Amino acid sequence: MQTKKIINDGNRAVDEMLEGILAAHPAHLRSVDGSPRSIIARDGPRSGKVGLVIGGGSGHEPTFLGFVGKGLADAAAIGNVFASPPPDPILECAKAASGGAGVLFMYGNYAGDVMNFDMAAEMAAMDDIEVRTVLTTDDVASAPRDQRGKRRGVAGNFFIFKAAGAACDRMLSFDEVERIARKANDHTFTMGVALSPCSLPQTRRPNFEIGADEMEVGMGIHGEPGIARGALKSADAITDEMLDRILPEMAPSRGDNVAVLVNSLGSTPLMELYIMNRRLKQRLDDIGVSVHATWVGNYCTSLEMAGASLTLEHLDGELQTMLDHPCDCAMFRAG
Amino acid sequence: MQTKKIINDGNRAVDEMLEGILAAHPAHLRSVDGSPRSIIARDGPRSGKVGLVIGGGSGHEPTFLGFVGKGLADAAAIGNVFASPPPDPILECAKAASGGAGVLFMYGNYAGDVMNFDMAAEMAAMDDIEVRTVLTTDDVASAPRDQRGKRRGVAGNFFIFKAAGAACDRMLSFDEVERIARKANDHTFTMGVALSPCSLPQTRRPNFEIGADEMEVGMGIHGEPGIARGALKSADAITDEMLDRILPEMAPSRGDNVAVLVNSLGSTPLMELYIMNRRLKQRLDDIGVSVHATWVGNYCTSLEMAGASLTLEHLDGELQTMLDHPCDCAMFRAG
Amino acid sequence: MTSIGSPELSKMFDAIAAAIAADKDRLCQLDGVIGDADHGIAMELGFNAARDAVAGLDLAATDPTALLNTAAKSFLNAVGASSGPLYATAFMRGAAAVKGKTKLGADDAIAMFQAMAQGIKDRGKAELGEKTMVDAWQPAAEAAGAARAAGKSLADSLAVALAAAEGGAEATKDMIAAKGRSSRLGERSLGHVDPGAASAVTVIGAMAQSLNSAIPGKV
Amino acid sequence: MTSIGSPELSKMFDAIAAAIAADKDRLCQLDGVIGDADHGIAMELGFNAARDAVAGLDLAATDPTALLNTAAKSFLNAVGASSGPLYATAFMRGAAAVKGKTKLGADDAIAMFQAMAQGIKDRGKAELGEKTMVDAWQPAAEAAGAARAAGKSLADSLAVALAAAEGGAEATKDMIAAKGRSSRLGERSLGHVDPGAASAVTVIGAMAQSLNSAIPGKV
Ligand SMILES: Nc1ncnc2c1ncn2[C@@H]1O[C@H](COP(=O)(O)OP(=O)(O)O)[C@@H](O)[C@H]1O
Ligand SMILES: Nc1ncnc2c1ncn2[C@@H]1O[C@H](COP(=O)(O)OP(=O)(O)O)[C@@H](O)[C@H]1O
Ligand SMILES: [Mg+2]
Ligand SMILES: [Mg+2]
Ligand SMILES: [Mg+2]
Ligand SMILES: [Mg+2]
Repeated sequence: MQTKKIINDGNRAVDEMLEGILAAHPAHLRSVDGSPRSIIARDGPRSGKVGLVIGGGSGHEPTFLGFVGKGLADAAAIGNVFASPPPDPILECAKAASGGAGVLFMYGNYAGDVMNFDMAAEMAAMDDIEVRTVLTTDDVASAPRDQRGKRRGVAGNFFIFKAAGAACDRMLSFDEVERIARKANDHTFTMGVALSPCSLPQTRRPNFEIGADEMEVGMGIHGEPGIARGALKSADAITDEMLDRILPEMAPSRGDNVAVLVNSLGSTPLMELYIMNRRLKQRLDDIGVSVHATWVGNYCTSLEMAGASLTLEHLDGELQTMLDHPCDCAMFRAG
Repeated sequence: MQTKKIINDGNRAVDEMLEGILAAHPAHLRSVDGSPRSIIARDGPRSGKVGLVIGGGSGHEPTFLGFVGKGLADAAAIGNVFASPPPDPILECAKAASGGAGVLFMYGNYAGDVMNFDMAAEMAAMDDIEVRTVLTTDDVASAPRDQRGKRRGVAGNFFIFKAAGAACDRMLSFDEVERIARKANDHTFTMGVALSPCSLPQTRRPNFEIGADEMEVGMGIHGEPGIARGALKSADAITDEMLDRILPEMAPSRGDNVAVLVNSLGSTPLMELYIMNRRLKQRLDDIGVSVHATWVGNYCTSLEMAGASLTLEHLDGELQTMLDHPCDCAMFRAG
Repeated sequence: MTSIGSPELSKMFDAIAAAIAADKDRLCQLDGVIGDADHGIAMELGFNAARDAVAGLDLAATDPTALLNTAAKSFLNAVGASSGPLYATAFMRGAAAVKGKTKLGADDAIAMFQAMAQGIKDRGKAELGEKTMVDAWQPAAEAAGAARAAGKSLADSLAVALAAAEGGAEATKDMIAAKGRSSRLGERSLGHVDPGAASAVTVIGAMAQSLNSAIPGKV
Repeated sequence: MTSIGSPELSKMFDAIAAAIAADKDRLCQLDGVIGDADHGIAMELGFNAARDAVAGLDLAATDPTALLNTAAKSFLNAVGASSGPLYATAFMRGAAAVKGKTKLGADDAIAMFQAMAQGIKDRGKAELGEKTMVDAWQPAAEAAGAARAAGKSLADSLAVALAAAEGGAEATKDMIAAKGRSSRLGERSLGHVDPGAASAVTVIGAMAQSLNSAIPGKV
């Protein structure tokens, strides 16, 4: 029995999606001529500005495409569902994003992405484009604290890309952009739970099995198993479980500011996300931490997976400035 | 077996959601003192401006709350899941939204909403607030063309509320606001399909049954059956089926402008919506109709229902001006 | 006990709330077929709120009219939806029908019952045959009135009312909905009982049983 | 036929693509347990693309190196993911290992095979025991080299390579993943075969069969 999807040919789903995206957002996005999987901001790249190229597998929309635009990323390279793009479209993004001041590659820390982006970086170097890379590693559930560098990049991408994109837009130097991108990553912590699987357009089969009363704690955004399978709990208990991992690591002091992202993995509705946000706010109030800004919704999804993640970005003055810096993307606007 | 949800007590879900919403969006929204189900824009109501009050059952988020803000609705009255709010919170919204120039009630055409809003309107009249009502009736699948007034209001709410909100924000007279609201409704056409049910937080049971390879054509946004049950088709065939109902009624001429909303009923991901938008754009290109603006995403949902709707607003100069008028809501910004 | 005062009405609300709670799942299921699957929830919320509000009153100092108005208001505020205005109007009309009385006799109870049905009809602007709760309430009220006019006891009058409600609810199966959420289904509403008519039978049954024990026998 | 030219390599890609297509569902299922359920899709896409690109070449005018580079490039561009760079690098290294030749003998085929394994290892920076396709490819390459050095025919050398790959893939069950997507699972990756190691067995099996029919018997 196949899962239900509104698609045509599963193998064409990504390309047809991109056609639909370009048709919907002609003022914001276009593809590189001859490279339909390289999507660039109409008002992004410019001379003297560090270029920001993001990317990764499809199926996480609005990540990555939704974050291409003025003040955020200049270009996104788009892979198959849950698969890194190959080097060629990444290279095309790098060329399109390059303003002569260097190009920063940012993407989630996955083996496939690292191999493909690194190959693209080598190719870009041959074209005299200096590329540096900052991997996002915000998923606290994916490796112990002392192995932060091994962690996956998940919904926190949003805050981390935003900080880097703002730094680029403010015409900061390559060193400064890189420093701010790394700092944003270090200050950003995510944890998620999944309640039900998604299915790939090509297979249309649930990509993992989970009991009718179970949840997967620490689930990755590609349906990779997390750290534990357990009984489904209440919204408050789930939120607490996430915060009890995030807060000790983040270690905010009374009076500190954070930014919050309550993210749906796909089919979990706003009602549930806001119920989680209620608990989150109670917990932060309890420890005297202020919420500078909150985003709630579908920001980094796994197709139609049910589940949610919480992300906190621990702000300082600089990160707050970057967060508040305006951006104008096809699927996201701020500032 | 219960459906999976991230909630606490099902009976408290709406109130806890509202707490989470107010916690997330303190700069945009607040509730009326003593009436937690009456949510008003911090920067909305003002003297001499026609007040716009919208509302309806919960479970459709970001409808209705997400459309409260400067340039759109002044207040929203919030009911239980899939249930009209009672008159009291509607009345409180009317009072809060009133700037002395009249208050317009706008909501989807459902028996329950009509009874409750009408009772509230009578009560408001006793408080010397002049109330008029414009029902949204954009769901082409819910009644024949010659009985437009019997149709349901669904995702097209978004365009219709937006037009009315812009008219209010531009300080037009009550007559003008009402005229524009009615015109926007007359010019807006929606049709949806559902692939799988949602479940209410209190029952946690699928609210209807549907075969593994079936779709419900013309499904309402509360899981009400539509016009036909059929085999699940391809994205292109589904899009065509919708357009083949909408376009003959809308009857656009070559060179006309439309606004497009491709809406997820809940768990249908952006990938599928954009694949539909691709086909939609092809069809409009074929008949020489231009797309002035496109929104794609979760705008009017039925909790976690799978499915999607297409809405077209047939623009003229005036409606286009209203659509382009800026608005700033907690969950939506434009212009 | 041969009359109905506020304590008896309070017990009536207990009885309705209990009956509806027991019926909740069936009502949601019926509503799932031709509506939005929440009718049992709305009815339970409403009658729980009514029961609790009434239980909070000083019954010695509250006359039936005030009690019924309290029930109406609390039902409405807990529910909204369609059932809210319909049942709130029913109880407000019932309240008006017994205005000034502290104790209701059999005739008063029948008058209250008929006013409730009329209230539902007025609020919903529904006619017989439109597949709504009116199809249970109106025949029930007519049957109760006719039986009482023919000299039947309260118990017997309410018994025929219940039977009429049952018949009316059953008859909704063969109707095409013309009011309410399911009116958009056209022919697809055929073959299914209207949830509001089904719950009306439950409400009327609980009312009958409760009022009969307040005014038992052949009065 | 006692040597392998471009036409034989083209047939080899047909054979791999067919074998992988038949294995796709199993590979997705294996990947679903400890990864993201797409490995069968990636492998099928990649080898279909490689097969089609190679089929589009003028084989008379294309030497094995050019053919393998074409396969590498088309695999990579169709796939990305982890498998893309890994198999693309494998074929590019294989291409480099047979540079300048138009016909490959048994020794060349073994050299190509070993270069492929080394390419995967270099690209993925994975060591034996980290629960990746290296755990199938490296033992296979070592076994093939040793067998050939010991004077075995191409067919026999590739047969021991396949057996070694099978053993290596089976052994991944008892490993905790240290590279790739499943490396975040820790102990939960135990007990499951690595999908990339499983597909390596399929690829190696198809290569062996296809090359054996190009250089059959005891050469
Ligand atoms: N206009 C009306 N007049 C009388 N009864 C109505 C009317 N509209 C709806 N109803 C009744 O209300 C019932 C549905 O109630 P409920 O499920 O609580 O509300 P909603 O339809 O708002 O979800 C229907 O089954 C029908 O009996
Ligand atoms: N660093 C690596 N070195 C060697 N093989 C690897 C490495 N990372 C992943 N793999 C292999 O890739 C396989 C997964 O491939 P695939 O599913 O196509 O890519 P992805 O993990 O990007 O979805 C794993 O089973 C493993 O064998
Ligand atoms: Mg993958
Ligand atoms: Mg309802
Ligand atoms: Mg209902
Ligand atoms: Mg995989």
